[in-house]
Amino acid sequence: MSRGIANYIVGRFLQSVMVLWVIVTLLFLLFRLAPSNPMASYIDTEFTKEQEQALLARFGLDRPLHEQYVIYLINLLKLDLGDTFHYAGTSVIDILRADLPNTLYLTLCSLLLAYSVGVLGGIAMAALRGSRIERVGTTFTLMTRAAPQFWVGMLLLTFFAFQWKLLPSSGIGPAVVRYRWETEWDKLLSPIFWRHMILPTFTLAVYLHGLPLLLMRSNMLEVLDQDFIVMGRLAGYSERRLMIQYAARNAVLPVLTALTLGIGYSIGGNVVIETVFAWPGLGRTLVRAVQSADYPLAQGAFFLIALIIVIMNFIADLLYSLLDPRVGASAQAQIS
Amino acid sequence: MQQEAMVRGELRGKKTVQFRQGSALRQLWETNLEVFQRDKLALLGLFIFAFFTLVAVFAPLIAPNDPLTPLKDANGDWIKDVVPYWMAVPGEDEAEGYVNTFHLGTTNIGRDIFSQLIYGSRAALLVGFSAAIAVAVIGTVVGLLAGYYGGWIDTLLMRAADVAFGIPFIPFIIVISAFFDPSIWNVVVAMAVLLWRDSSRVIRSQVLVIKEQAFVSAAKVSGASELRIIFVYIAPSILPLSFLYGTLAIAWAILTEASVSFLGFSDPDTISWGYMLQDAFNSLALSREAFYWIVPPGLCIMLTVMAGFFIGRGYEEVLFPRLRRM
Amino acid sequence: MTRKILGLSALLILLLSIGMLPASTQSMGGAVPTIIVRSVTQAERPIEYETTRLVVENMRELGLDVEHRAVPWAQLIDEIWYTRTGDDAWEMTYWRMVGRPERSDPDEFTYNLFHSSVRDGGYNFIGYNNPDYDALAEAQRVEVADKEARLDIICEAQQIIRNDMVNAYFVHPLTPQVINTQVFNPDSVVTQAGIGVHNFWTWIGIEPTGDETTLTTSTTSFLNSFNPLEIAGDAPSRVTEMTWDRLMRINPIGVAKPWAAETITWEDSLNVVVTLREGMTWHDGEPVTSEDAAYTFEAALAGTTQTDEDGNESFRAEAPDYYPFARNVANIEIIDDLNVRFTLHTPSAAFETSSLAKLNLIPEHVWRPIIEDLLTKDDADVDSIQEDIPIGSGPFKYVAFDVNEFVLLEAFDDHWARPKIDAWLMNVLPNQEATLGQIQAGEMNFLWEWPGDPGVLQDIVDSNEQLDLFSAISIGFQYFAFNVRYEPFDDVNFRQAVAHVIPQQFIIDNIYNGFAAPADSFVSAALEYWRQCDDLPTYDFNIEGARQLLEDAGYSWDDDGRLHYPGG
Amino acid sequence: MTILSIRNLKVDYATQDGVVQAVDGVSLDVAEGQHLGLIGESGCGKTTLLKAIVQVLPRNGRIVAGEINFKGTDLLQLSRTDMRQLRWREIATIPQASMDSLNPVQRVGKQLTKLLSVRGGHDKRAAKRRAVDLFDLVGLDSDRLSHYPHEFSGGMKQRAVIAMALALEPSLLIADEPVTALDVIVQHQILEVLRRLEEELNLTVMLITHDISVVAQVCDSVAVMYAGRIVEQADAGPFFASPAHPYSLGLQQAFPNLARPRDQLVSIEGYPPDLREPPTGCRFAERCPFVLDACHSDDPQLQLVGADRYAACLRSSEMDALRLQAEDPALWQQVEVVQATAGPQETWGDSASRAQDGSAEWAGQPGAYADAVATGSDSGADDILLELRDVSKRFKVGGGLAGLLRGDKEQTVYAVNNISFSLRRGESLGLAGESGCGKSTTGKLLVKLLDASDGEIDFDGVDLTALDGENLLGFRRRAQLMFQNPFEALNPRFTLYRSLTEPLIIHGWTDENERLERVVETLDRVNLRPAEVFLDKYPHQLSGGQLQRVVLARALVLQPDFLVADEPVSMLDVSVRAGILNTTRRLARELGLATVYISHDLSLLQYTCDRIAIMYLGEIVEIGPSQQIISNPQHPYTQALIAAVPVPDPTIENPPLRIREGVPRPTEQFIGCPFSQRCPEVMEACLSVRPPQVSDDEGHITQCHLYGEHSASPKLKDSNGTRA
Repeated sequence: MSRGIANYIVGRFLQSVMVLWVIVTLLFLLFRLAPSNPMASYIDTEFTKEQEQALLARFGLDRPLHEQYVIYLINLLKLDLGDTFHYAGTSVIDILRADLPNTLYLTLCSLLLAYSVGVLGGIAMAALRGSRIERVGTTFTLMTRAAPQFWVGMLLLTFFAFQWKLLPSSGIGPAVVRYRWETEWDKLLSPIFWRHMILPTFTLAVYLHGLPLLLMRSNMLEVLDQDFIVMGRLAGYSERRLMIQYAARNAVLPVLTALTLGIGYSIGGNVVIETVFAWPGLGRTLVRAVQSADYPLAQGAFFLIALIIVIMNFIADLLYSLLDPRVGASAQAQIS
Repeated sequence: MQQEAMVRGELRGKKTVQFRQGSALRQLWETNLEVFQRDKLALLGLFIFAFFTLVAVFAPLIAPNDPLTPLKDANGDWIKDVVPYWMAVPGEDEAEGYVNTFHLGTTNIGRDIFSQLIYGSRAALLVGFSAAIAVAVIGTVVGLLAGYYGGWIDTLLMRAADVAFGIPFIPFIIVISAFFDPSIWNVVVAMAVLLWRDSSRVIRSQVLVIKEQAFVSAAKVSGASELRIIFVYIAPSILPLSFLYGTLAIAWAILTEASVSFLGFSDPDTISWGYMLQDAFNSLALSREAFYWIVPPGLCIMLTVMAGFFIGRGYEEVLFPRLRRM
Repeated sequence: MTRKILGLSALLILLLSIGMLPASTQSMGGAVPTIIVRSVTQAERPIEYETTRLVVENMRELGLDVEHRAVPWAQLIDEIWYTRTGDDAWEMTYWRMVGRPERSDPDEFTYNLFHSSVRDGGYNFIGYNNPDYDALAEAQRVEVADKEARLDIICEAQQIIRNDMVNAYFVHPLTPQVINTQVFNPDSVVTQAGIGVHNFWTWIGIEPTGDETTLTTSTTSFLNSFNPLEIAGDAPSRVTEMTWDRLMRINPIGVAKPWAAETITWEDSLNVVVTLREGMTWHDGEPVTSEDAAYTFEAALAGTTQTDEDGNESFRAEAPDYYPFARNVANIEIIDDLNVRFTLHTPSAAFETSSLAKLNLIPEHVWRPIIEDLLTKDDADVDSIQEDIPIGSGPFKYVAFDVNEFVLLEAFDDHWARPKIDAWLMNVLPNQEATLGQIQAGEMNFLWEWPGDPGVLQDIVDSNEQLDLFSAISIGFQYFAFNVRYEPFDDVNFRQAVAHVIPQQFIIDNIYNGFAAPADSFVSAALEYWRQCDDLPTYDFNIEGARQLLEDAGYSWDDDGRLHYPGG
Repeated sequence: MTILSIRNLKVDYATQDGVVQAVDGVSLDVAEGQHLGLIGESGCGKTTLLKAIVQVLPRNGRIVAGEINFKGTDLLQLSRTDMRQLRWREIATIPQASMDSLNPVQRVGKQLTKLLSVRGGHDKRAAKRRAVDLFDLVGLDSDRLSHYPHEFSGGMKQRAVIAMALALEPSLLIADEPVTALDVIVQHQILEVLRRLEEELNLTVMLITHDISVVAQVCDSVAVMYAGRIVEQADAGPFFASPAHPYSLGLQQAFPNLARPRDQLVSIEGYPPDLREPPTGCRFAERCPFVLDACHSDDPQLQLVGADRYAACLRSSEMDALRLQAEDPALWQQVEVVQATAGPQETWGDSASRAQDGSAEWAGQPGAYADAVATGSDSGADDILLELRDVSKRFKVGGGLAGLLRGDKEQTVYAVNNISFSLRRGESLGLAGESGCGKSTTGKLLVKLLDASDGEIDFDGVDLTALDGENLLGFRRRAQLMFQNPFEALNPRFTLYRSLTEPLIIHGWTDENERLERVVETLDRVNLRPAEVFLDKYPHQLSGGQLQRVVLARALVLQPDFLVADEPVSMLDVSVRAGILNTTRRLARELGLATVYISHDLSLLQYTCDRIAIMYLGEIVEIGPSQQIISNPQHPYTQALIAAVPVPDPTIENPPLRIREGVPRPTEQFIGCPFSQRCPEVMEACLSVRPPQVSDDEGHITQCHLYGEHSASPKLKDSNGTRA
């Protein structure tokens, strides 16, 4: 049986690698075959053709496409994402390395908040099935999912930051404080950082909590219908125990998978919120890189986000196979 | 309602029988009908769509002004930053040389916000419906092919879906928008390129289930061709799923278009609600406390997206009856 | 060239074929093709976007088919700067030249914007080619001593450009700046002509009134380098000019004055001796010597000559941004510890302003090894260098720099002109709402860059006692540039007609909310001396007049109202 | 002593279409130590009764009246908590489909120990010890405690559930359909476990089932439920010997009985009444062959009709006479009209009186259909229609690019292995065996839903694998398949007319009138009358029995020569099974159809087939004339299968099985006999030499070493026990 799971994991891993390779190739083609000049950003200088040529050489853009592709792949394997056009003397990976933690903090905190609220809310909604509270609750949740994130963010900003001045409006902290944060620990130990986290985290959570809530609710309803719950009831377990320890425990498994997937997807989706709150993360960097035609940086940020998504998809699969013993077996069941 | 073919025939030369032919389309229609009969919220969603569709179609009749041209007062100056007439201080506007008839005021360069809101429904519905069609059609075809034929076709298509699952959606649209001219079609194209992944997977697994059902084998034993089996037997059963993903795609498309517009990657000559919010945000509507400018487009987005969710939920409850509220 | 021939022959064929048509159209040329007018997006610069939009509307009144194409700034640069010729060449665009201290001398604009030698890769991106003008632009450089004579030349140059209407100027913006007067003494703020209050003199002279001794400001654009040999944009320039001293600095009224140099002595029109101030040190404690001054120019001139496959030689500068400003230096001679002599190739009136007051003094002990290393590499120049701790000798020194996030500087105590504030902080804040929020909340106390609606800023200042709004007319200007290489903008009549449809006053009143002065030349009214000329031609807003102009020039309209080129 | 006493219990369900009175005035006593079997068809209220007893009714269910006394306490008066405490401590219930009643993501042992600690108050160690004991008790290896449910076979899961139910030592065990959907051998073993526990633990058991033979095997008393009422209650002996209610009579005769084969089974035609509006009179009246006018108006009460016997029938006094009449299937046939207007939810109108004799009309009017049949059978009845020679079907799984990536080795499943047999025109053959033996795959091969990997299948002299295009279409017209699950066999989106006319359209019938005529004719022949009424119905509007008739009609609409019926009645209620079988058998005979029946139920095959083939792991281990196979089985596997079939007669006790449950994986290849792993007679030769096929003159072929040259090979003792 464990061999079945091991095979499953190895297979999934190889699959993820292949998926990543295809994405990376698409990315390469997308950026290389783009209609605009990748060197567009060097202005305010009197450029000669030769200088342009030299620059192209510096970014390896003067070689034939297939050579560029090979170099690109090799560099990716070395996690070398090249130099940016706009940030003097800084490599793409340096910038992304600075951005990634911020994005992760924001993503993880908001997901944690959203999923705690969502799971509990989902249980409550399932328990209150058919009641007025449930109707109002789920409708409200649908509303939060339907409202554009940036709009919610704008409104929250208006009131909490601009009108009532309760919370800071943007960034991760004032520069005078920030420059003393030498390590991530310094940042995480600073209350100022957490104060700056509140609004964007909350805004994201408002949006994100819908999925786990609705998922948990429908899973609960499904599990509650299953025979083993009926038997649990017949066996005299209390409704509370059945609800929490039986139904919720089983129903939460897909939600955990969704959470894992959610990490990947919300990192990709945080773009908007990071822009509204000027949060120095991957998404904002991507937007600015695209706006300023800093293609190596845009490409790097996109790659990193895609990488995280693929990894998270892989982990979600793993998690699923570990949490649900039937999955490993289903790989086996295909045989018999 | 749908006109249904009747079968009429003579039976052993004695009596005439006449009865409803019955068809997959009829059943599909009934499924749709059931969705909206069962779920009042889904019906509400349908009304919202219908409402905004009417607004979009008759926008030139409803909107009092051109949404893009700044309005000018008697002196030829722009009528800028005007609050809605119901918020205005009486007499103030007349002094400036114009009559305030603006339901939602004007923007900082004198465009009529209400007219923008009306015209904005066009972009939203255009994006929404085209994305829905693209997603539903691609997802259905891919799901059908992969599920029915299996083998390498399945492997190829599902790996392609894996790739689509690995591509971050909004970043993808941003990059696409940067490379091509800003246009609402970027959103549609990006959705079509990526979002078939969800619907195709679900439809594929549904096809796998249906394909194994006895009535499909029965059709085979009767000599039905593969195309007949796919299109007469399997496709109608999965179409409600396509509708489900189609309606959800409407919601996502409208939301996504708003986000992309907000980030400034939209075509400024196409008024959309997202563009309005972007305009408002960049024109400092928050600092101007011009909530009449910020709130309505957001509400409209929310309403249409919710309409999509409501209808989607209606389909879900019919398709997956376990979710039904008792 | 081939394009032109092709275009002409195509036109010829078109004309011939039109000739076959009924007589009524015979006198008409071909319809003026669709014109694409470019600008940045609304999100980036609402003012520029709206202005372009307005002008595009008016151009349509002339019977033109005009398309407004708004793209992000970086892309616009690509489409304008790198697409000057060829089928995709741009036709007309909104453009801006920003005010910088060294632009207080008219030389840079006079020469660089219009001289035919910088047509292909330089600032003359509009492709202006006028030998008469070239002669003037060169002559004004030679008139070092005779300022009056130079003024005449500059005036004539302005006349030519205005007549030829190659750039349709419409405003010099009034840059609004807000200072928190609770933190700073408003009387200590210095206004520099054509720049405004956000200038070097304010940075070192502004007096804190209380405990807050950090000046906090922000920029909406990039803060992507901290490098004395790179001109990376407006915000980084603010940082480098404070961290690295210069031999001369442009004073508040726009004249270059000795700064790190004690004296500047012109021996003749080609030789100048620079004497350094005594006792200056680098931020790392090393003394500033004439060798550093000499090396500053050496570094700017450093580069390698390369030969391509066709045998053409080309020069690759290691500091391409500064090379043009040092290029005129033929020889550098170190006389002693404090004296250094520069010998020029040709006499230059602008040498003080655009070279001595432009180049950042860099420490030889830091930069020589770097430049020498770079010289051995084909694919890297100084732009790829970022010092861990930048070392200058300016009144502020480096504390922290987070790319595109913030720069923090502190006063350099050993500087002979130590600033009155203790620290200077610049955040990157592209979000205008956030900017407003911060200046009101006191998180920021000096708002120096405001691309948004000045009216909103004025309202906020009016309702907030702590804040004061300063505004100054800029050396910079906003204009529509025409690509004069191609039809239809190769025709001066056509350009003049377009100039007539730009509603200058309306733009000032409605779009700038009054925060702009009308512009008619590349020399700002802020530079009063260089504007002592006869009146320049005016192009009032007059659509009918514009149509008349076109009609007189032989243009005509077809039945659909579409404008056609002159026939024949 | 009475342990459970139910008095006048009434349970309602509120549904969208009205209130369903699912249990309507049931009174029932269970004495301590009694083993009561509660019999009834689906929808009769037996499961509702169970749920009412332990009060786990769904939200829309409500106990309207009555009392439930358990050991002197009225359960309906107990608080929720008290009631909850009672469950499984006092009354243990094994729910229906208990195979799925285990938490799929928890180890079985953990579920058991958890139950013991949470509900039984055992500490951890004691719980573990007790769990081991319990597993031992139900015949499960204690190693299995650490397994997940999906690693268990169906029988093992059922044992585990029984172990859990017994964990808290209840005094009453209520089991709802404990052996349904299990293979016959497993079923037998589970019943054996139950029987043993009854004795060892002196349990009081209430067993709810639709299968009277199960009751006959394990119960000492019987209650029959019909339409929410108990219609008869008696001790097992008298009940089986002389049922006292017409419904019981019908049920008893509806069951094929291996021990007492009969020509014609009784089919209780019609459907139970609509419980939203139950009839005022006797609820069985509409289906009862002995119905009197009074039955429609007077509601018979359960009354004493003999020693300890209760029945609810107005004619219970005449029962001895009626019983004799009931032996004649024709009596029941009178009501063999499947009412068109009636769905399972529709009221049963007076149209029942329009009973017609279907077969008479069929014979009397030989239309085009009969003509076609006549020409079809011109060539003589002895003709071989179908011949299989060394046919194998292998499936490859886990291969391909995806498999390679996943690291799966390609494995081969030997679904059908080297089988040969032939079928004459008009002949019927039964394929029997446990699930997974390859009988369904064989069925699919026969109608070319699958292609054979090896060997030849000749249909009327043409090899099936070579068929394509027109030829294939021709074959499709002649060979048809009838499916197990009628609810899935028809496209839910098609009207019945559409479903039935599809084959005609495919085969080029362009004239709507002709198609209609053929469809109506065919519906008529399967006793769906009046046919017109069914045409525009959708499958969900029909009952299972009606649907299966439609499925049969669809198979016959093209007038085939050959029909494969895959488990044609296993999904149907007992009372209507016989109807389908009778119709199928009759039509096959009349039309000269060669038929292959696939079933796990030997008694059914004995009833319908001329010959029977027993399959095991893809091979035919024995084939021969039905009577010979049943009465004189040669192969040890056949013997075991027959021994395991429960007989609906408590006087005949099934012999103990000497074979263990669990079929080996079909991916294994055997050098010797595939059955050697389970065979009680296994010899040395069985492990290494393929068994020979031994044949007698009547075509009775057995593939076993016991009858070949190795019959003297030494026995391997004790290698296979009876228990796992």
